[in-house]
Amino acid sequence: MSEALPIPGPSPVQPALPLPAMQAAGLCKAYGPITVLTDIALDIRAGEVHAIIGENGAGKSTLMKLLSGHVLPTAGHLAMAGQPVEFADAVAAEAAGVVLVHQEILLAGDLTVAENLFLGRELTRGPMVDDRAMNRRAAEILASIGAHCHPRDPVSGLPLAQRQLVQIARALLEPRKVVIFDEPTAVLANDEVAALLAVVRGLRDRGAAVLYISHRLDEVEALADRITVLRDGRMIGTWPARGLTQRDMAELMVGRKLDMLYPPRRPAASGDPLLRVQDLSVDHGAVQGSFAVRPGEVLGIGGMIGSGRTEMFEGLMGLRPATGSAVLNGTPMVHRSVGAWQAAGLVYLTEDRKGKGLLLDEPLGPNLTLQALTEVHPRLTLDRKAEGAAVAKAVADYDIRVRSVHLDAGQLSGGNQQKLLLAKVMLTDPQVVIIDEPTRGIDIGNKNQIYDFIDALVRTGKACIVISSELPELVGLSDRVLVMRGGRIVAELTGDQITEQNVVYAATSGEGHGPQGAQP
Amino acid sequence: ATGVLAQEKRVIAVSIPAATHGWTGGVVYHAEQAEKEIEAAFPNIDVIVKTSPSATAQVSALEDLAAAQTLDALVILPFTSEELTGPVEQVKAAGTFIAVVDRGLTDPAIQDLYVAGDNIAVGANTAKWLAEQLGNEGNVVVLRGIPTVIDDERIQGFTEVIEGTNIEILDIQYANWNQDEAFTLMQDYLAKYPQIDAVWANDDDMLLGVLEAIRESGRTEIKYALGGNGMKDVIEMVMAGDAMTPISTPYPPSMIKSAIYMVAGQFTGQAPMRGSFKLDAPLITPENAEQFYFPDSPF
Amino acid sequence: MTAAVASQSAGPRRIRWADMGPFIALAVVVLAGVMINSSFLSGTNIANVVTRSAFVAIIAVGATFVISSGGLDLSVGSMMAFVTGIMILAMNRLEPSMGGYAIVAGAGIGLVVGALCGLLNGLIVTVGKIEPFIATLGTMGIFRALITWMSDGGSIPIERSLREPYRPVYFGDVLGIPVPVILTLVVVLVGAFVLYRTKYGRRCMAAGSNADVARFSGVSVAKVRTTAFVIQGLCVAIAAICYIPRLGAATPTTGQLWELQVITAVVIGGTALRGGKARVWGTVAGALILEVIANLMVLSNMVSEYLVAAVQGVIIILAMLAHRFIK
Amino acid sequence: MTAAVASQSAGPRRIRWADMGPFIALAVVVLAGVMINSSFLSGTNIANVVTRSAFVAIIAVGATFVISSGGLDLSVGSMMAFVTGIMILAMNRLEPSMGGYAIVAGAGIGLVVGALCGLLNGLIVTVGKIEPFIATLGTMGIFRALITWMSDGGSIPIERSLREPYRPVYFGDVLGIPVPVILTLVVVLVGAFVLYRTKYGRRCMAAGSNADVARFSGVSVAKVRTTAFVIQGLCVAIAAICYIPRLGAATPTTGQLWELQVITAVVIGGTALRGGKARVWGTVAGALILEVIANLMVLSNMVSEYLVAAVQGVIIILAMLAHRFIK
Ligand SMILES: Nc1ncnc2c1ncn2[C@@H]1O[C@H](COP(=O)(O)OP(=O)(O)OP(=O)(O)O)[C@@H](O)[C@H]1O
Ligand SMILES: Nc1ncnc2c1ncn2[C@@H]1O[C@H](COP(=O)(O)OP(=O)(O)OP(=O)(O)O)[C@@H](O)[C@H]1O
Ligand SMILES: [Mg+2]
Ligand SMILES: [Mg+2]
Repeated sequence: MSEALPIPGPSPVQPALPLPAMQAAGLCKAYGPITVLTDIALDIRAGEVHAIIGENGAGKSTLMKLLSGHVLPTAGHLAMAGQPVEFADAVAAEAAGVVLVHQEILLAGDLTVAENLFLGRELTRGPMVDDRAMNRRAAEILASIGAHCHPRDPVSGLPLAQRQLVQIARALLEPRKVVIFDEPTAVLANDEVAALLAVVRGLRDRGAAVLYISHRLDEVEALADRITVLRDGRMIGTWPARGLTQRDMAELMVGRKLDMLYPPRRPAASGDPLLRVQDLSVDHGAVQGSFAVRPGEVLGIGGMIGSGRTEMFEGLMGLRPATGSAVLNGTPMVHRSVGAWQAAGLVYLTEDRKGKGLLLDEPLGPNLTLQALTEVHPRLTLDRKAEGAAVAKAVADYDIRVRSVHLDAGQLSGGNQQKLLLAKVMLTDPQVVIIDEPTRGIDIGNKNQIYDFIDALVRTGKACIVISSELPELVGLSDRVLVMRGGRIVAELTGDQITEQNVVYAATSGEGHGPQGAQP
Repeated sequence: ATGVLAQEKRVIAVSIPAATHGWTGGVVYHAEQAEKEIEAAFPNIDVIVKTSPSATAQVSALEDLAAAQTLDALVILPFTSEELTGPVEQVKAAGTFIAVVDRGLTDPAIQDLYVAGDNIAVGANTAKWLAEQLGNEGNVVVLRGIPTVIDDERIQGFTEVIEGTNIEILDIQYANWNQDEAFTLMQDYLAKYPQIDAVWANDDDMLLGVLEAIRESGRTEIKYALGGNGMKDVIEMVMAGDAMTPISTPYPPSMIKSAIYMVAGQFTGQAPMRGSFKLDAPLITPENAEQFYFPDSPF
Repeated sequence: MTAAVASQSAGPRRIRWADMGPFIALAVVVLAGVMINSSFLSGTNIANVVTRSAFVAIIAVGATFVISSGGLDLSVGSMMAFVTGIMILAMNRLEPSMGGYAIVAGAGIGLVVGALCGLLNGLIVTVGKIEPFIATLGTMGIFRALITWMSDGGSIPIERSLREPYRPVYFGDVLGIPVPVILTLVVVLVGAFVLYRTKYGRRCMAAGSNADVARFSGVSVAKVRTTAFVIQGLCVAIAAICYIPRLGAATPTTGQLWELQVITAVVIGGTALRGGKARVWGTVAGALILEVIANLMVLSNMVSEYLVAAVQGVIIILAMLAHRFIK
Repeated sequence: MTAAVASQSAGPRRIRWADMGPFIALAVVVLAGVMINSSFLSGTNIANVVTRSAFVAIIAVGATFVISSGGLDLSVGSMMAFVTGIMILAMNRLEPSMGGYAIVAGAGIGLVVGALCGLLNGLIVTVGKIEPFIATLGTMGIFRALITWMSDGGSIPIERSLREPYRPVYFGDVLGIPVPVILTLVVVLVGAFVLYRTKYGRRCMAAGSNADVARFSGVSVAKVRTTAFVIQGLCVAIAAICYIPRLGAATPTTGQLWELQVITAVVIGGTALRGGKARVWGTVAGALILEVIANLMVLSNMVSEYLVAAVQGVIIILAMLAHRFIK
């Protein structure tokens, strides 16, 4: 890793004059023999957005957990406003004014939104909890960050994005000195992202110190005052943001030059559709969705959060009550279950990797092969060797960064979990893949790889449906885009019509370009 | 009410413990037999048999029976004396004829008819016979049932007699009137004590488990293994002159049937039978075993 | 923006049909009762059934706390016997010096002992970090053994002189409402208040729903759960207080298998065994359902006495299935 | 790239100390036994204890499946009694025509009935979507009532002529190893094989660990759980097969409270009640621990007979605490 950095200009900056809001020196973290972070020094200033970037598994989340008391360091010191501090737990850190918005969602599903927001600091009137006041406060704060859920909604029924917003609202309920966001926008779509960025700027302007982790480098460019780069658990350096382009950041993270992000355009797909879906309606989700996808095609699905995309495809898979018909490869699918679809050559990759994708307390092997058990283990007994080989291949193919293959899936970094999930679904060798948010939480270097992967897949005559809230991804990857709004497919974009503007326009106003109706 | 006389229907309620082990199973069997026979013979008598798994449930059952109809008579085998005294008194207050079986209530004035078993005698008679056979010397182990009054009284009767001899009671443990637990417990007794002269199991259900454990161990020094209650299988052994189990003590579950018949008598024209009838607990020996043998009873 | 409009209009608390399940099931069982036996609806019978269900209902309110906070208590039946035993011993001992007041003093002692028993359970579960199922199975054995030992395998009756003054606590009524029913109502109201209207209740749900989240939010999960066990102990003691005048004695079989009835009542009532949800009123409906079923078993003559337990099992399963279909 | 290298070199599976907990606890209990009473270590006593634990161990292997797949079965004790009753009735009926082969035929019938009972439980839980605790509490009542009814509250003894040929299944031995112990070993080996070495075992863990993940991965959670209940039923039938020759009868008390012993054995063995993890060998250690403790209670002279249950409760809690400290 000692090759010269490709950036000539700025060198690491010196600490500034006023006392930093928070300071870390010599922070190290190891889990048993596995060293995750080595010798991190950081100063976090009030009134500044400090971005932390790095590849998947670089140690960003771990560093944030150290700063906010969720995890105790094996060595090193923390100081706030020059005074040394030691946080026994997250509660102590919050009391000191440091709060972390987790990468993974941590809410009590049985409680309502407002109950979650005020958990541990309920407002009371006499001996009673003051639900009316809490609901009012909650509604205010939710509105201020652009969340559309109701304070009395039970959290378990909310879509992932809304849950993330609730979590953010929770952190902002009280004034804080240091607010840490760990990939807050990974599950958000464009307009929510914009609202969130405004919130972050507001926090900064009111004098808070903000730490911000994201793999969306455009956000980092738009927000950050300073940028710290981590690689393999070490600090590469801290730079003022002004001098860095997105390309510079990416190269600092990865330590090498990056090639073009999106694969070249493919020739227009022809031939009979591989999958044809007719009048698919799903409870609380889609209304009469009809679409088809051809061999060699990437079909993008766009829409705002809550537009029912996830619901529609979960309904298609038989994971939710749904009506409608589907034909795969010329065979009508009467009984729709994940198993039946998989046998017929179609798989779905969930957007909720923690809740529905991975067994967090199982190691890589069982997770990887769970969906393709019969493929990997054709005989009666488990074939450990084949499983080991599959793990090794997945680790190589998808560049899963694990310091030991015996770790449980829950101990992988967020991005590496996503890669594992992708590898798991691909192991079944499907004809048609539906991927809900394919690169959620994946670093810029690896996104590339995943796009190439999808490209290579469809070039062999298979098909891929990509649901994505990341517009550039949707535009760069798709041969055709369907846009959903309020549970309906409201527009179909092809060829030159596929632009970010058109997708946003269709998703919000419903006046899509191109022919009305979604029939190809 | 087809062609029957305009005569009033008489209701006899029977409240007994649920069939949780051999003896109570026998009680339920005999109660249901009595119900069938009496109802067939006397169309104007309605016998209602209700079982209860606990004292609380039995009190509830009494309330329910009394609330649902006018009871002309109640035949009850109470779970415990203290707990059922009050509730039975309330039933009596409505003018119901009360017959109590086995365990007496704490206030005997409530009982119009009392068919008493004598649990103390069960223990005492067995102990006397055993002491005699052992010549007042030796080591005995005892298995007791479920912690209830019956069990307590039997153990009391037994130990009081044994205390007057040189026999040593090596151990007393609960086996919950359960064959299986008795088998296990006996195995452990055998492992623990190298010299056992006799075993008393307080109930024939448990005795069967004990005998199996002894047979399996191959131990020969045990002279007697005794039970109680007069279970069918054990009486067969007595009749056959079994060396290890030459006696049993009757504690016939059929006492419930007798009581029901005695109560039913007053509704068939006879004068009501009142007073106390104490069932003795004479030893069942090969000579008299025939009288205690009911091949059709499940117990 | 459509989404926003839709969710905004969701407005105030919706009526949840699913929550009505236990009450509908209760109505169905009662209806069945009416059809089976006309005397089911007689005033005395209804009063008896409702009064009787007080014990299980009161204990089950405590169990609602324990279960919703993520615990489970199998020891309540034995604890009930143990507390009853201690109370009777205390009352008998105090009677010569205090007369009728011995009852009040004994009840006070019972509450303290109940709370301590609950505390013991709570500490084993939270400090000892032992699966509640096993921990309370252990204490179930302990309490049961203690009452057996205290009674020498027999029974502990209350003094005769205390019976009369104590009687009204079970058999009395206020304005026609039986005292145990009033007691149950008070316990349920207090329970519902604590669960739904206080900070502690909130934290109970949070601890049961997701202990990690509760911990991050500064909720001491151990404290919350321990308190729930103490509340359970208090409820057991309250049930014991109104149980004594009914049967007048404690025996080694007192309260046997009540734990199963209590848990069944709670679950039939709609509280999930995995924690995070509490339905106190449902719990009461659950207790009533169980008691009505038992009552019907006595009132009807259709089933062999040997099969009563089977029919009860079938009815409970059917009642739960009815739930599902309503949902 | 360092990461990739490191992962390759991490080497084989680690020895997990935590997993040794049950075996250490067993060793401690055995050691205590040796100190308490010298006859504890006698060949007969050890053989008795180990042989006796076979029933609970075999049933508990089935329970390991059910619990690890996210279920719970409270009906095993009653099911055992019911299956025993059916088998004896079948054997007695077949004996006149088949002679000794009636035993084999009866055993076959027992296995089928056991599997069907398990299937019933499984369907109520998965298709009826009823909390396993309640569903199996219901079937527990049903099975218990059925055996009581079949036996008229008395007992169902096996024909005398079948006793002798059947005896060796409990009392016999092969090369000095009692037959029930061999049977247990076979069941455990097969259980461990299925749980750890087959696809079904993987699906079981997935269903217990996170049912949603399993569903999204194409695992039919309902099918997996139902199968686990059927396996439990088969294990109960196997236990019944080697139980009959021991006492030669089925009674309404057969298998009473075994469900609690079985669950305790599973949990002491290290399987979590919330599902997702299975420790078959630990389960066997758990069953042995329970049986040794019961044995020690009789062998030692230290505790009053009334307090045996209390001491057992305390020891179980202590054993679980020991676990914690080892971890
Ligand atoms: N409990 C644990 N035991 C062992 N290793 C762990 C544990 N938790 C995290 N790790 C390892 O620490 C490393 C850093 O993880 P971290 O979550 O901090 O990465 P990250 O930079 O946030 O990545 P991403 O962008 O994918 O979220 C990973 O390799 C991960 O496997
Ligand atoms: N159980 C439910 N009950 C009622 N409404 C629901 C339920 N589940 C989801 N919804 C609603 O369905 C709509 C679509 O949900 P969702 O946000 O997952 O769609 P999406 O387009 O896939 O968005 P995302 O970008 O998060 O994937 C939302 O309005 C959501 O509130
Ligand atoms: Mg991370
Ligand atoms: Mg979605």
